[in-house]
Amino acid sequence: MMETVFDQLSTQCVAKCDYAKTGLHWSVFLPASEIVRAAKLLYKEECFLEDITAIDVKEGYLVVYRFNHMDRPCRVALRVLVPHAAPKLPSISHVFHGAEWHERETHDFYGIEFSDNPNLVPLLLPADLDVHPLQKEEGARASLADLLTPCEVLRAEPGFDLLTPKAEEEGKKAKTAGAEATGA
Amino acid sequence: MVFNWLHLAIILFLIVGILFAAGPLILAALVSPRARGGDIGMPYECGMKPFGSSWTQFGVNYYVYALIFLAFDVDVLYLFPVAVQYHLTEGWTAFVKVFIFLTFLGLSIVYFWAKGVFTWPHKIRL
Amino acid sequence: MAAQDSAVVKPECLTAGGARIDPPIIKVEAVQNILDVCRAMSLWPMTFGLACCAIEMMAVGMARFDISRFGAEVFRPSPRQSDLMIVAGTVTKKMAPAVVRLYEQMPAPKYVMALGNCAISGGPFRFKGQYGIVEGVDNLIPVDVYVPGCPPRPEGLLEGLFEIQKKMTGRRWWPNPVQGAVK
Amino acid sequence: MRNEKLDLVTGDFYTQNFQKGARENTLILNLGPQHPSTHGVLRVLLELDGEYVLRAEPVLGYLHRMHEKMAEVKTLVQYMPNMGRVDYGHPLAWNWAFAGAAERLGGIEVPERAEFIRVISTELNRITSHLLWWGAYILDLGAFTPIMYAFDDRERLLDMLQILTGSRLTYSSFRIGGVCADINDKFIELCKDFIPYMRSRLPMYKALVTDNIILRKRVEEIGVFDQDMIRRYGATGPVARGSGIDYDVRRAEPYSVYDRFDWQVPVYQKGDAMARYLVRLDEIEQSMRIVEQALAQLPEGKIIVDKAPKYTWKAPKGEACFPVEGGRGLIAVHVISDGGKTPYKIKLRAPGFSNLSLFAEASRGTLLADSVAILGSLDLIIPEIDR
Repeated sequence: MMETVFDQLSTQCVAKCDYAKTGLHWSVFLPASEIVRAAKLLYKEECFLEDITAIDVKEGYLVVYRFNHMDRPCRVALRVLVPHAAPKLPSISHVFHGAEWHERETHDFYGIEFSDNPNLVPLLLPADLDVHPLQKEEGARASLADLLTPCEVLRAEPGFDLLTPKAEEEGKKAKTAGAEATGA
Repeated sequence: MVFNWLHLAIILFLIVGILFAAGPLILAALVSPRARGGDIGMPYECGMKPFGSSWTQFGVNYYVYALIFLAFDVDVLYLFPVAVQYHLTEGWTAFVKVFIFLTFLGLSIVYFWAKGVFTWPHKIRL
Repeated sequence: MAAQDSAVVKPECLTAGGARIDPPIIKVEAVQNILDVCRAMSLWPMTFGLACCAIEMMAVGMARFDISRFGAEVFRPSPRQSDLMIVAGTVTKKMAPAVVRLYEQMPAPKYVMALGNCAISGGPFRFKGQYGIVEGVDNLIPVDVYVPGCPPRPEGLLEGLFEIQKKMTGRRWWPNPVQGAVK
Repeated sequence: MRNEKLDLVTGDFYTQNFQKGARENTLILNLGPQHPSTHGVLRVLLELDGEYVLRAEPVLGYLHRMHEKMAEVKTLVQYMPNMGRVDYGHPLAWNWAFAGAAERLGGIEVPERAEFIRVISTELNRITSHLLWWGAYILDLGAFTPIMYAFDDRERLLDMLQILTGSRLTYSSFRIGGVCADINDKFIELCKDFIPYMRSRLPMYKALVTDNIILRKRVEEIGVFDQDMIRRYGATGPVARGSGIDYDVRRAEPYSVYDRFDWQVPVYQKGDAMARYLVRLDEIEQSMRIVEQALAQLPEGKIIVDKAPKYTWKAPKGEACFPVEGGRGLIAVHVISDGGKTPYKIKLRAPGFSNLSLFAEASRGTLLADSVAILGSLDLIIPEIDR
């Protein structure tokens, strides 16, 4: 059921997570331009948006959209990487109207711009506070591969190396993306 | 005009009435401390600064409601003397007269009912 | 006459908003004492529940802890008709101007009870790099009684009420549950 | 006489931002932070045409207590008290979500007896949350007596929960790997008295309030949400179950020992405020059934895993999310850890946030009194919305 949705999208990487360890069923990496189409497809699948959040990592802001289904519970985490320099994403609030607040909250905490969000004024912070509190300093940012629990990658674009642990950490297994893709 | 005890009683009654009403107010003004300055003059709106003024145009329903109340209030005013003298009348004439008087007021109710003044829908289409 | 005692609080300005309280025109000691007792026995608190302490404040108003035994069960929603402001919860920076405005809109004589650690000093939400709350409501308005706890038990709030009555009239009117005698 | 002082443009940033889309000759009013019917500091900006609400925009943040920023400063074990203060209506559900996420991350197995104690205390806490909502909601609609009854029962529940958790309101009695206090005979005895007593009270509530014609007139056909609207806004819990969506996390993604009990999920189809009201009252009955069965099947054993994580416990790398059915809907705590002393990020998914987001669309064109009835039927706890 969810596979058909992912097939219609040009995803960067589709991974099936172990629910017992992470609580997620799917973890899908998408380019920024694909998110609105994904939202429309998931809306047709009668999913609902649980929440939108962002993680501040070395490579940029990883914006995580979590969808779930009410009759057949299947938690999908759509992840979109946005560079630190220009954190900009199209808004999905005209598909899922509940997303307007989630996006405004993420904008409050991380300063990520959601274009054509109907009312992008601070939601939780005072109107005159222009600091984004949850942004991390340069040194404190970890790389993405350390943060996410490794899950079984079904399909990955050849150039996609976010999930592979960086070679420079010596104790790391230097698994390359190529080996995974052929293994799946 | 001879001034007798009745007039004195009326004047006394008047003064005590005024004192009874205004007394606590004056006493409170004299004895209690007074808060000054800050936003004490600003109209209270849940702790926020009010916006614009409430002198805006309202729906006509509210005005018509007041109008109907006024009509029936005055109507009751006229019915008081009727109620007092009604037992002295004989025959049906008094009854018919009062009945005619009331039907005209009833007509106003029917008119406003037709105009939809009494219908307050839970949800209006915007 | 706690928050209004010019000796206690500097008279020229009580809050950042420039509000102040002028002493009464007739200042006869005996009359003021009698009025203080009347005011102490009928304090009307303003429903100003911000966070978790508001639920304990509601519990005090209900049957089991029953604040109406002490004359204070009329919780008025509007500041115009209340004379005790119970700040029950965390005052955030976004809410601070509203707290000051509500205090200024209360008629004199008015009293403030800071209920719970958040109102006293920011409580559990005071940490290095916090950007959102006012650490202690006494930075904004003059506070008469501090009731510690997170949230304080309803008995704590009642003790705070007795403290305010003691501050107004000079003595405690209710038996102390521990010693039993009236100190 | 017109009050010239007010004609100048006043109001704060949000009022002026809200006023841009306003029509001619409408009144802009604050159902503000300090208002008896907003249960805390929720501010709703209303554009009124006489009695009718043309547009409503809730303004949040008046109780934003930086829970997610604190997560980066405190270690995982230190963060539990925050969970008691995120939602003081049903804090044990939040304790469970956070403890569950940490256990999933650390791969910690919780002993049987601890699971049962968790079920019993959370279900009792759900009853206190619904009683608090029920009393406050009827207070919003104008009746003062029911909240006296509701708090009367709630005090009995708080005495019982005080034995298990040690406090009255902001519980943080769960530990990563178990629970902090064991069930003793006094608790069982109080529980055995409470359940028949509460079962005798529910028919009285039904006669006193639910069948009361005034309440029915105020609450029926008001704030009808269809299923599509529920999905578009992500509303869950009694708000969704009032509109015919049979979604309860205890049944959809069964966690802990919930699959061993036999209970129903109350669902109503009409979707108006009355349906949500009835769902919550029925849930009080269902929670009592669960507590009864859990007490009957309570196994012996430890109440916390040995070598439970202490203050300096470092969670292994990775992320974990644990959904729980709170009093207001789907609660999910999402812990992301980079192996350090403090977690990298914790995301709290609050049901009240999504439930409130549909208020703007639900209250368009309704009477002011009905919009307050809709707001109350969503069962809002403000610190959970502002986090």
